[in-house]
Amino acid sequence: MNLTFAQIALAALPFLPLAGFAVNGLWGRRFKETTIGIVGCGSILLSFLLSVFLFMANLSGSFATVQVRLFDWIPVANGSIGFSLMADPLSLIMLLVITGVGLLIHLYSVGYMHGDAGFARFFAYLNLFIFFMLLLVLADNFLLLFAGWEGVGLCSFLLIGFWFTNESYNAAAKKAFVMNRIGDLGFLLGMFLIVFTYGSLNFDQVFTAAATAGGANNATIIAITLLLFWGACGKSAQIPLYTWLPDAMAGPTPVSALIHAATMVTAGIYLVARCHVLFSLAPFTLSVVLAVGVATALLAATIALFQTDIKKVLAYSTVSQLGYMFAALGTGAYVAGLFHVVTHAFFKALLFLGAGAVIHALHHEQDLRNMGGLRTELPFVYRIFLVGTLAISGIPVFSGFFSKDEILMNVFQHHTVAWGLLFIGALLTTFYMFRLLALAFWGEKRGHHANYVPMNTTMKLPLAVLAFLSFAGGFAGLPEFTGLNWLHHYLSPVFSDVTLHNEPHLSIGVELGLMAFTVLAIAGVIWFYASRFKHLQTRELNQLNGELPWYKKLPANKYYVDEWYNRLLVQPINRLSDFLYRVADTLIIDGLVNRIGGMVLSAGNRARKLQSGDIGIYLYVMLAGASGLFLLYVLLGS
Amino acid sequence: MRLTNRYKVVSDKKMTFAEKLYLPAIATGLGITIRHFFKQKVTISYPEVKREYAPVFRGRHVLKRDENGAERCTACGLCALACPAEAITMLAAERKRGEEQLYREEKYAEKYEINMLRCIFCGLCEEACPKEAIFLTDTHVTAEFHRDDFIYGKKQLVEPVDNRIDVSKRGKPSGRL
Amino acid sequence: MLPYIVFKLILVLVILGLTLLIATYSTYAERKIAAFMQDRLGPDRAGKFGLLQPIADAVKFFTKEDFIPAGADRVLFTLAPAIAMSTALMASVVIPFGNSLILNGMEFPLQVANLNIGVLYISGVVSIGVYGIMLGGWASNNKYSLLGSIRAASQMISYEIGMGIAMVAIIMMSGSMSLHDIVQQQAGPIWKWNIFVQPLGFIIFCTCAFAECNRTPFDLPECEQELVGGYHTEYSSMKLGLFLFAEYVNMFVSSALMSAMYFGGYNIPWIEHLNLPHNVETALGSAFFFIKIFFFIAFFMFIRWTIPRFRYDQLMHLGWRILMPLAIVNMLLTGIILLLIQ
Amino acid sequence: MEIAFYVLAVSAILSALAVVFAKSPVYSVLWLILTFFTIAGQYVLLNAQFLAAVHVIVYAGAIMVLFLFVIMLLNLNIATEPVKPVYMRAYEIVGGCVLCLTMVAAIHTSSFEFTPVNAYDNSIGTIEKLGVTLYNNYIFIFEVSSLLFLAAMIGAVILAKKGDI
Amino acid sequence: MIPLEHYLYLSIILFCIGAMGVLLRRNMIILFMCIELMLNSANLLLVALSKFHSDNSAQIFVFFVMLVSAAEVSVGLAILVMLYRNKPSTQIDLWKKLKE
Repeated sequence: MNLTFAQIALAALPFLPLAGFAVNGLWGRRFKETTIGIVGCGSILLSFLLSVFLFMANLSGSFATVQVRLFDWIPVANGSIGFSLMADPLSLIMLLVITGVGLLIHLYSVGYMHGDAGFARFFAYLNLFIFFMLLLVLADNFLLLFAGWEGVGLCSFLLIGFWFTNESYNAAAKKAFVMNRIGDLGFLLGMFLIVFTYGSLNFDQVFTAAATAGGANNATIIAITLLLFWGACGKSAQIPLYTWLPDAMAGPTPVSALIHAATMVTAGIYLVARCHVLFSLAPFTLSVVLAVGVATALLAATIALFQTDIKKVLAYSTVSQLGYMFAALGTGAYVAGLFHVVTHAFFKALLFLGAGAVIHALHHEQDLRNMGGLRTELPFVYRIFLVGTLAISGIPVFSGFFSKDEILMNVFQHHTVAWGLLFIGALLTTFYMFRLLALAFWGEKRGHHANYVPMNTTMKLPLAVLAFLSFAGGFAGLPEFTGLNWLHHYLSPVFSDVTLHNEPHLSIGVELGLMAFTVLAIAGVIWFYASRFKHLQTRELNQLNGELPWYKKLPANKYYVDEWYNRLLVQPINRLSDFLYRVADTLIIDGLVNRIGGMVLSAGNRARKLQSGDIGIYLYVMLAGASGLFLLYVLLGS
Repeated sequence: MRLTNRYKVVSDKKMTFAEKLYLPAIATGLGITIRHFFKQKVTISYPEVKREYAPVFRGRHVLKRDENGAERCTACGLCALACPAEAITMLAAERKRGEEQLYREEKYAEKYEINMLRCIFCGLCEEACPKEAIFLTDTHVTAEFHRDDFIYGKKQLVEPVDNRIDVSKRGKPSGRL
Repeated sequence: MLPYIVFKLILVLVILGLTLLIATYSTYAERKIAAFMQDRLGPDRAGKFGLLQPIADAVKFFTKEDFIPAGADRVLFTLAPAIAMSTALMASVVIPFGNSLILNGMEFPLQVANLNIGVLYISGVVSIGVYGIMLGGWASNNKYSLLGSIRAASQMISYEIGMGIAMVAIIMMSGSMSLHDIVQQQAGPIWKWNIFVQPLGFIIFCTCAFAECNRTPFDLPECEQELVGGYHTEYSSMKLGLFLFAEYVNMFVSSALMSAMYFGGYNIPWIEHLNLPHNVETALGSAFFFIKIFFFIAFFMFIRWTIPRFRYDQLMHLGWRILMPLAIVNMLLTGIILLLIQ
Repeated sequence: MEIAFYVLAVSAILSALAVVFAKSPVYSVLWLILTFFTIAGQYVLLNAQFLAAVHVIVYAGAIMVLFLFVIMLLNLNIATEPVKPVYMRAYEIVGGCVLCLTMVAAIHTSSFEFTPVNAYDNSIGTIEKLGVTLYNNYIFIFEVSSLLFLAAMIGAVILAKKGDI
Repeated sequence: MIPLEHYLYLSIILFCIGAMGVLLRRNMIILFMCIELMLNSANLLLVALSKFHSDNSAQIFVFFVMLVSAAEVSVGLAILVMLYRNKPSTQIDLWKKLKE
C-alpha cells in the first residue's frame, strides 16, 4: 500500500490526540501539571499542524479530497465497512476549527484548571474528545461518523460531570446524555433506513445512489432526512431537544467553550451539511429545518434575556445561534451555515473563555447579579469581551456581521416571515449580549471582593488570538456581491450539486439596503441599552422573580419547558413503569419465576436424597448405565 | 583487632549487572583452580620419602642408661612433679646387692609409668631431670587398640642395652620454655 | 543385512564398553584432578600413576557388605540403582560417535540408532532417570534420603524445562530432531558450530546439564554437609557403586551431547579440504569427538572444585526465574532471526 | 511386529491390573509407569514415534513424578484403606467385567468398517506433518490450551499454598 | 498388520480396568491414576485410528488429551494436598461432605 504523505498525515491526525489521551489517562496521575499540559497541548498542536498542512496542500491543489482506509472494520454482506478517513474542503474547514480552537482552549485550560485534582483526567478527556470529534468530521461513512458522534457524546457526558462529587452536575451530565441518546435514536434509525434503501453506509455510495435515484420529496428520503435531522437536533440542541445544553454549563468553562459552543454542538450542522445531497432532495425536510431553526433562534434568545448566570446566558445564546445556522441550512445556504459555524466558533469560544476568565478571577462566581464594574478591574477581559459581544451582535467589520448577514440575506430570499423573526432574534441577541456586558462590566461593583485571581499568559494568549479571529474571521466570507467570498469559493466543490436555489440573486441595492437596515436597528438597540443601562439594571436587579409580569416570567423560567417535559413525558413514563413493576413484573413475571423456582427447589429437595456423597455409588450407577446402553446397542443394533 | 593482613571487609552491597551475570566470576574462579592445577605439588610420598623433623621435635620418651648400661633414673620424682599433665607415676625401690650393674644409684624406679594419652610432650620432665635420665626422642607414640596399652611402663621406656638411642643430636630450645 | 546386524551388535558392545570405561576412569580423573587443583598428587599407588585405582575401587565395592536397612522396601531398594544405571546408559544410544564407515561398499554409521526424534528421546530418558534417585531415596526409609530424593526430583523436573527449551532453539536451527542431522549441519568451517550461533543456548544447556547430573554446584540431592549422602545414604557396596557410576555415565552423556549439539560433534573444521579417505576422516572425527568429550568431562570436574554449592532457593530461583525465561527469550530470538533470514 | 503387539498388550493389561490391585500407592505408580511404557511401545508400533516420546516425557517424566512426589511428600506409603466387604468387591469387579463385556460385544456386533480408509501414508506421525496440522488446523485450540495450562498453574499454586494468598 | 479390532479390544480392556480401579479403590491418588489409565486407553485408540485412517488429526487430539490430563493432575494433586492438610487421609469417603 503506497500512501502519499497527505494520506499518512490524515491517518495520523486523529490518533495524535488519542495518544495524548492514552498517555495522560494512564500515567497522568504521576506527571507534573507541566508535563500533562505539554502532552495534552502538544498532541493537539501536532494535529493542528497536520491540519494546516493538509489545508495548504488542498489549497495548492495537490488533491481535491484525500482518503485513507486504515482497516476493514465490520465485514458485511456486500463489501465491508472500512475504518477509513476522508478529508474534503468541508472536513478541512471543520478540522481547522476543531484543532485550532481546540488548541487555544487546551492552552487556556492549562491556566484555568491549574491546581485542580483532576488535572490529568481533564486533559485526557479533552484529548479524547478531540479524537472523537476528528473521527466524526473525517469519517467517510455514516457508521464511523456515528462512532465519533457517540464518542463526543461520551466525552461531553464525562466533562459535564467532571466534578462528579456534585450531585446536580451529575444530573446535568445524565440529562445531556439522555437527551443525546434520544437524538441518537433518530440518527440510528436514519442509518438503518439508509442501509435498507441504498445498501451502503459509505457517503459517496449513498449520495451517488440517492442522486441517481432522484425523485425529490419521496417518502423514503424525507423519512431519512427527518431522522437524521432529529439526530442533529439532539446533538446541536434544537427544539425540542435543546434543554440539555444550558444544563451542560455545569462542566468546566473551557469545556463549555470547546464542546458546547465551538465544536460538538456544531456536529449537527456538519451532519446536515455533509448530507446536503439527501437534504436537497427533500425540500419538505428543509422547511422543517428552517422552521425549527427559526423557532429555536427566537425562543432561546428570549430566554437568554432573563438569565442571571453568566454561562447560562451564553448557553442560550449558543442555542439561538445554532438555530441561525439551521435556518441557513434550511434555506439550502449550506455555506452560509458553515460560515456561521466558523465565526461562531471564534466569538463564542472567546465569550466563553472571557466568561471563564471572569469566573476564574472572581473565585468561581457565576451570578451576574454579583458582578458589575469589572471594566476597570479586569480591563483585558473587558476588551476581549467587548470584541466578542460586538462580533456576535453583528457590528460591521466584525466576523459575526458577515456570517449573520449572509444568513439573513439567504433567508430573506427564501421566506420573508422567517427573515422577520430572525431579524427580531438578531436584535434580541444584541440586547441580551449588551445586557450581559453591562451587568458584568459596567456600573458599580456588587458583592465581590477585590482580590482577583491573576491570569497567566497561557490564559491570555488564547484570548488574544481568539479576539483577533473574532474580529478578522469574517473576511473569509465577504458578501456575495463583492465577489470576494473566499469560503463560498472554497467550499463550492462540495456543494456543487446544490441545485435548490436557482432563483435570481438579490440585487446589490436590496442587499445593501437590508444590511444597512439591520445594522441601523442593531445600533439602535445598542444605543438604547447603553444610554439607559443604569435604569434597566437597577430595575432588573431589584425585581424578584415572582413580581415579574407574565410576559417576562415565562421566558425567565425558560417557558417551563423542563417542567412540561417532566409532566408530559417523564412522569407518565415513571407511572407506567411503576404500574408495570407492581403488576406485570412482581405479580406475573416474578410470580411465574418464583413458582417455577419453588417447584424446582422442592423437586431438588426430594432428589437430593439420592446424592449420598459416596462416589463409589455414583460411579457404580454410571457404570451400570453405560453397560446398559451398550447392552441396548448390542441387543437392538445388530 | 587485626590478626593478619589478609582480612577482607564483608559488605552486602547491590551487585552490578556484570556481577549478577556471575559468568566473569566463574571464569576467574576457573582461572584460579587451573593455575593451581599446574602448581608445584606439596604431597610427599611418605613411606618412600620422609620429611626431616625439626631438631626440637619431641616424641616418645626414653629412659637412658649410663655408659655401663645402668639405669640413670633414681626415682627422685621431680619429673612427675614437673609434669603439667600428671602423666608420670613411679614407685621407688632400694637397690639390692648385686644390682649395681643395673641401677646407677642406690635408689631406683621399680615402676615408672607414663600415660601417653595424658602426656602433652612438653618436655618439662626432661628439663626437670637432675640425672639426665629422661629424654624425649623423635619417634612417635604408635596407635594401640586398648587404652591400657598407652600406659607405657619401663619395658617400653627404658632403652635396650644393645640398641642404644642416640639423643645427643637433639637440639635444645634456646632458653627455658 | 546380516553384516549390518553384526556391526550394530559390535557397535553396541563397543559403546557400552567405552561408556563404562570412560565412566570408570572418570572417577580416577576426578580424584586426580581434584588433587591437582588442591596441590596434591592424588591416587598414585595402584599401578603406574595410580591408573589401576578404579579397578581397586571396583574390587572394594564388590567385596563390601551388601546391607539393606531394616525398614527399607527391599524390592525398590534393589531396583533403584539398577534403574539409575540403566537409564543413564540408555541415553548413549542416539549419540553419533562418528560418521559412517564404509566397508566392502556398505555403509555403517557409527551411531546405534539414528532416531528421528533423537533429542526428544534424550529428554525422555533423562526424565526417567529421576526415578532411580527418587525410589532409592524413598525405599531407604531414611529422612535424609527422602529429602535428598525429593530435592532431586524437583531439581531435575525444574531444569529439564530450561534444557528442553534450549534444545528447541537448536532443533529450530537444524530443522531436525535427529542428533546425526544436528551434527551434520555443523560440518564445514568452525563458525558453523552452534556454539557461535547459540552462545546463550549453550550456557543454559550447560547449566541445566550440570543440574541434571546432580553435579556441583547443583549437587543438593547428595550434599554431604546437610543430608549426609542424600539419596544414597543407606546404600553400600555395589548398589552405591551403581549410583555413583550412573552419575559419571550421565556426565559422559552430557558431555557427549554438549559436544555434539554445540561443538560440531565429530566434525573437524575444514577437514574436507584435506581430501582424506572417508574412513580415515571418520576415524579422525571420532577421535576428535572423544577429545571434546574428555574436555567437557574435565570441565565438569574443574567446575566442581571451583564453584561452591547453591542454596536450595537459589537453585530454584536460577532454574525457574532466570534460565527458563532466558531460554524462552533465546528461542524467540532464534525464531525471529530464522524468520528474517528466510 | 505382531508378537511385539501381543507381548505389549498382555503386559499392559497385567500391569494395569497391578495398578489397581497393588497394596502400596508407590507400587501402583510404578506399575502405571510400566503400563505407560507399554502404551508408548504400542505408539512406536503404530509409527507414532514422536507421540511415543512425548508420551514418555509427559506421563512418565512429569505426571508420574508428580504422583510419586505427592506420595512421598505426604508419606502415603502405608495403605490406609478400609477393608470393604467381599460382596461389594465382587459387585465391583463383576461390574467392571460386565462393562468390558458389553463394550466388546457392542464392537463385535457393530457393522463398523474397520478396513483402512486411505492408502497408508508413512509420514503421518512425523514431526513435520504433526506440526503442520497442529499449527494450521488446530492453532486456536492450541492457544486456548495454553490458557488452560496457565489457569491450571495458577490454580495449583494457589491451592497448594499454605494459608492466605 | 494387526487388525484395528485388537486395538479396540485392548483399549476397552484397559479402560475397564481403570473403571474397575475407580470402583474398587478408595485412595484418591489411586483413583487419579485409574483415571489416567482410562484417558490413556482412549489415547491408544486415537493413535490406532489415526494410523488406520491415515489422518494425523487424531494424534493432535492425543496431544490435547495429554495436555488436559497434565493440567488436571496438577490441579487435582494440589487439591489433594490441600485436603490432606485438613484431614490427614486420602480416603475419598471422608470427603462426603463436599456434596453440599
